[in-house]
Amino acid sequence: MREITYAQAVREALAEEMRRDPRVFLLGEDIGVYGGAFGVTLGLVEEFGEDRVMDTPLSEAAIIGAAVGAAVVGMRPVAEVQFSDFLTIGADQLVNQAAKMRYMFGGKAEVPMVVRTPAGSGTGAAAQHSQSLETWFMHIPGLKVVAPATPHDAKGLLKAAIRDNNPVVVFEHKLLYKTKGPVPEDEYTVPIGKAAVRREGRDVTVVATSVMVPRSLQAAERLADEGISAEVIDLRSLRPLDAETVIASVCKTGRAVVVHEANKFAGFGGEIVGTIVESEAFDFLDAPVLRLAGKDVPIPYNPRLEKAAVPQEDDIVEACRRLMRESRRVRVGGMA
Amino acid sequence: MREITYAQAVREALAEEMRRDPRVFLLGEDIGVYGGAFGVTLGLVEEFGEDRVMDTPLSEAAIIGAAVGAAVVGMRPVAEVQFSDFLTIGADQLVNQAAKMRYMFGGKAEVPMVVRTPAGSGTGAAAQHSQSLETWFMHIPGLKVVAPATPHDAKGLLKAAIRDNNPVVVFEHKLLYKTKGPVPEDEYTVPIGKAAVRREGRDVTVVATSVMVPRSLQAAERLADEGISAEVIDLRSLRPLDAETVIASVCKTGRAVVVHEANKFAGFGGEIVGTIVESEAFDFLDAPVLRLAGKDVPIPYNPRLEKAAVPQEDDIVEACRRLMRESRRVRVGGMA
Amino acid sequence: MKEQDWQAKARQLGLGPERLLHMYRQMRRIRHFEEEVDKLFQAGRIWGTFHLYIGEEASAVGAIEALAPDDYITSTHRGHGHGIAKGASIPKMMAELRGKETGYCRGRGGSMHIADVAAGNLGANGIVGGGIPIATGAALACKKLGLGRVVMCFFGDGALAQGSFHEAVNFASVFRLPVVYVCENNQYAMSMPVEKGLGNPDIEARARAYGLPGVSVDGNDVLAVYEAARKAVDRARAGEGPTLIETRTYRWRGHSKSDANRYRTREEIEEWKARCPIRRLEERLIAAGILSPAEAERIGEDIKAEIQAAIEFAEEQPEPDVAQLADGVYA
Amino acid sequence: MKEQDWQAKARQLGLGPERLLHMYRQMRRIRHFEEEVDKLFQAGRIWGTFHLYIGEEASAVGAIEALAPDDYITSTHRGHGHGIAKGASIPKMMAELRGKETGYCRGRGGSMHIADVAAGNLGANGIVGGGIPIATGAALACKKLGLGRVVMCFFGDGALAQGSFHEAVNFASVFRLPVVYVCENNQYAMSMPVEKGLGNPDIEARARAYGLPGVSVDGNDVLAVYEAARKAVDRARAGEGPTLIETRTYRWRGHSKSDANRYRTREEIEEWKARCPIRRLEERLIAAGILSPAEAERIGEDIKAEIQAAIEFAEEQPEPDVAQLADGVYA
Ligand SMILES: Cc1ncc(C[n+]2csc(CCOP(=O)(O)OP(=O)(O)O)c2C)c(N)n1
Ligand SMILES: Cc1ncc(C[n+]2csc(CCOP(=O)(O)OP(=O)(O)O)c2C)c(N)n1
Ligand SMILES: [Mg+2]
Ligand SMILES: [Mg+2]
Repeated sequence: MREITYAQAVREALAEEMRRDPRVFLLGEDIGVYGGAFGVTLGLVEEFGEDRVMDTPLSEAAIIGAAVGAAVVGMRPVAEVQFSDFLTIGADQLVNQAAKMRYMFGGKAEVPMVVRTPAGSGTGAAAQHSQSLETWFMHIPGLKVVAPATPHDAKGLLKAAIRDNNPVVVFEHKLLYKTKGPVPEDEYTVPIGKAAVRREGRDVTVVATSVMVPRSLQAAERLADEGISAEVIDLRSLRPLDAETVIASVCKTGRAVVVHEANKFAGFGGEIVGTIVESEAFDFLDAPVLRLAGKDVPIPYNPRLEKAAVPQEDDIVEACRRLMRESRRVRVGGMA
Repeated sequence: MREITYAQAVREALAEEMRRDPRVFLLGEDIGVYGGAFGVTLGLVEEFGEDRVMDTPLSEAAIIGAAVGAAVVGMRPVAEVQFSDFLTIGADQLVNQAAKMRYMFGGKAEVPMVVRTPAGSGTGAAAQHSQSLETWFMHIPGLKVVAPATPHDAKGLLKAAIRDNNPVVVFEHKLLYKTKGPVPEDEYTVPIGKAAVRREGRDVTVVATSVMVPRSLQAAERLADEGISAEVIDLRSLRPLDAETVIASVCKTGRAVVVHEANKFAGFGGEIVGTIVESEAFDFLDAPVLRLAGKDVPIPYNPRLEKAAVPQEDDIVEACRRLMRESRRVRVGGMA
Repeated sequence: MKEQDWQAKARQLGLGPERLLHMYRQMRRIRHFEEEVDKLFQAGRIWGTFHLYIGEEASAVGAIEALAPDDYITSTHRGHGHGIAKGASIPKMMAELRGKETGYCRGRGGSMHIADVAAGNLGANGIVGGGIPIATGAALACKKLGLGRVVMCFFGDGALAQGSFHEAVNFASVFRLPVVYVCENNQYAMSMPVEKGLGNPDIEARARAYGLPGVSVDGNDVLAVYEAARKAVDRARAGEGPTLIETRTYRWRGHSKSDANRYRTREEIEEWKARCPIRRLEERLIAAGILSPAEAERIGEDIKAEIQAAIEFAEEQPEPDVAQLADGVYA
Repeated sequence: MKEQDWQAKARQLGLGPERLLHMYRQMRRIRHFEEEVDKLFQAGRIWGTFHLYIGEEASAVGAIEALAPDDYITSTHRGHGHGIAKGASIPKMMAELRGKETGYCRGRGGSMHIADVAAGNLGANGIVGGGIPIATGAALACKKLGLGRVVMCFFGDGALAQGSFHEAVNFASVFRLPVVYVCENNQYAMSMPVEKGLGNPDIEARARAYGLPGVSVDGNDVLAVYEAARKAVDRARAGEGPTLIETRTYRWRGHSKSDANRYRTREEIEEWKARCPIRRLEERLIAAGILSPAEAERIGEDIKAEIQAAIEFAEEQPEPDVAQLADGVYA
């Protein structure tokens, strides 16, 4: 299969959906001739024109709010927020309007809109351009949230998001834009709400998202050399969450570590731990469920500090080793 | 001891701190002659004047941002956001500015400010005036977050927050404003970061905050009649979290349920579960740690639906019963 | 204005007796609806919070009269008047306020979220200024869909201080969207007087900052409101972009259910009551021979009966089923 | 302007040869600093992102010259020039850009967060418009503390479209705060031309909407900038409230490290380069006999040496200790 980059995959998804459905259009800052801060939309304004690839004023609340209004009367806007940190500026429109409108109106409205936004650290852009705020939006009923880790999913999930009749927030990762992977030429979508088991294993389940997926796969490779067999799950969708796939895996392995870049404290890793602990997997746990997550600091500028602030391959390897070391061998579960 | 309401307690804290420290001032919408949407600041403008009890324009981003700027050059502002749902409008200033400024500046700034805001459902104000967004702000390093459940703590925590050299978000609960409780006449503060064991028990730990504390205490009363001895912990501070108190309790009881009003999915209940599971308490768990939280819906208007959307006393009773029922009696822990 | 001039103006605006009577009736329906809502609340039959539109009826009715039926509006926390003027069903509104399953929002929304997307009401809004970007986006869609529809966006004077106002109005100006912004200046945002809350309360200066025409009208004069709105709607429909209109009016009641009115005087309230928009129109219509006092009385009786029926309807409606709590979160 | 008029104006503004030379030197230091930063980046020695101020030097230097040393500024993502004009230590700036422990932010902040609160720089800011409410609050504190200090708030033309601008400027107007808003209109917000991004780019109209004086000046004319800033600072210090100043200028380089300049023409860039603010001042100073070409050359050499030394200093500085990652999150 041909290989393209994650950025190209996003671009293809946008182009294909715009060709397919005249109601789809893009709006955001510098997405036209500039091609977006990460070049993702390069070339689209040339094909689709300024009416469908709209360079907007520098106004995140208006961008998101305009998408809400356009969606509710029948268009299918795809808004870009240049860095996910700026979602804090348009948060009212996303959280109090887009997410709640349908419910507040008694189920009598649809808000089919997408907000695409680059997240994460690793580029030296420091604390206001490097956050991972997906937990915030996962916490809001009415929103869906996805975070693709591969070019394949970047395309397939975005297409699914554009066709979804609910507001969907797509967290793309800056460090992934230039990564390459196989992407079919034929039309496909990736359903929202299904995780992918990226590598099968027996001993420990690594639940990862976004850039933590390739890191976890590399860690799993190394662990295999030590005789530790790690199963790597790529959540892909954060809300709705594919709890089933996670639980089935933990029932099998008896150990789990959740790996995410978002700050640990009150981050969505807790949701995964809670989901596991509440499920039948609790009785299969040979060790505590660990959370390996961003340190509880704003993202620093210095590259060494920046790396130290979020989980790296070594940390994942070490967490899995620790889980193996600290396993409680004789744990008798079962109902009282 | 004299009893006063939660609202009076907040007012006393504000007045005492303004008398004590000329750098303290209040700003917000309708906090002057109107006395705030819940009457909390009634009478303060009469004592302190319009310069120290500032009625601002209807601009949450400017209110929070002005507090940031005033704090960094030496004042100690206490901003009121009329409903916590509107934090979504000032989120950039709180999250990208106030929380990160000190760290981004290499530890060379202080941002001693407080944002007070009423949270929670129960008043028929529907989806945009009833949220519990504390998880969002707990998730942000650089912020502290407290949520008092009693008049005593409403006063003591707010005074501690005003004296703290960091930005502190104080979530007050609308349903608590009129509740009464003992409050010393003498000067005191409640340290941020210390939970309170509100009731001792042997069988199950109920970890609660805010309005869930009185509900949990009532539930514990009923459970006692059934022979179930519930320990009720009032977290009081959400960030920093008093993990020690929670862990010690769960080590004792072997069972825990976290009760909060915030939506369950990706809510801070997961943080508590994760903290318990990661700790030595894991080995003492006789049952899964449960989360009893807001249903994953926007808060509805209809009072029956609204009640059904967040945990009530009955739900807490039932969760504790379930924990007792489903306990795994023979669970052998210990290191491998 | 002299009576003759008024009649000439109505004619010139194409408002014949029928439409004038319709506007009169709508204003009275709003007034009476709100009075009954207040009574129901006092009687403990309405829950939660609401914001009465009493005193401001000419603003909604005059402005919305300038719209075609399939045009859109966005409304505010003080939204009952806009809804009724846009043609809402009073029984469904009443049922919503009672939290009933057959209310506009199936009892999920309540006063601050009454909407009827299919009929062009994109909703009341609990967030001050929250509807302005939405109206702007709806206008963008109208333009893209080529339907020739216009969006009318209502908000209060308080919303002028919100960032959302600023961002959205600039956005609409940049793209010349078919939207009419109607700022209902009722002199206060809760307790904040307009002159204290805004560095410059002049609406024309504000409009100019965005490159828009801005006009301020007597919001208690339904004809003046209609005239300004009509011009703005025509302009929007012709593809010439947005307009900012201020309607100067006053809310007679407190900000919401609880308000001790500490920030204003009884005299001020009485002064404004003397400028009652409904009485003003009524006097005009009577002077013009379009309405007789007896007819006015009958209209009042009809409306009373209509709203009484709506109250009874709402009373009988079923509560939502708690098992359906999560209905409608996702499509 | 004729040479004589220029000299008369300088005198009238109280700018003697020493201060004019100081301003000249500051502008050249900024220019050279930025050129070296760019080279260091090209050489892979600076990481992350930054936004060069080349071409806009007269704006920061002219405006900040109007401040007293203990006045405050807030800056932007394009903040190196403001920092230097406010008296920042070049070695500490360079160390910060290299992510070193002895940099302004101990390597935690980088280009977009350089600050020196003690010296009155409340920080660059990565959020467009993010500094505007902060400056406003700082001005509120200055007023409350009665220190007679003024805050100067820099932001770009792009920030005019942000809600934070709108809310904060209205807030400052309402409370008559001692703040001077300086909008550096360099014609683009990233790729968005001012005329496309704003419904009305006229700054005076915008200021009027908030009840402020607004003035637009040639941002490449350091004297014109100083004059406007001086007046605004005096006004603020006298308790008469805020002013909005626009400095019309141009950024010569791309928006940030990577920018293919697809949104503007080479000719346009060249046209603006011909209006170089530094050369303009240099020519004036030479014509006035305040500077000789040889002295100009020597100043250039001095600055080169100074910045070279800063580069070397930064090179030798220690990296932050990873064990101290969490230092400074909380006070
Ligand atoms: C963003 C936001 N801030 C504050 C409030 C609380 N609040 C509700 S209405 C109101 C006053 C609104 O004034 P205005 O816009 O003039 O409308 P009016 O009530 O006068 O019709 C306030 C402060 C809110 N709902 N939303
Ligand atoms: C709120 C926000 N939105 C978008 C960005 C991304 N961004 C950084 S600078 C910039 C353009 C800013 O233009 P302007 O304010 O004119 O300043 P200039 O870069 O021209 O100096 C953009 C879009 C940002 N940093 N913050
Ligand atoms: Mg008002
Ligand atoms: Mg610019």
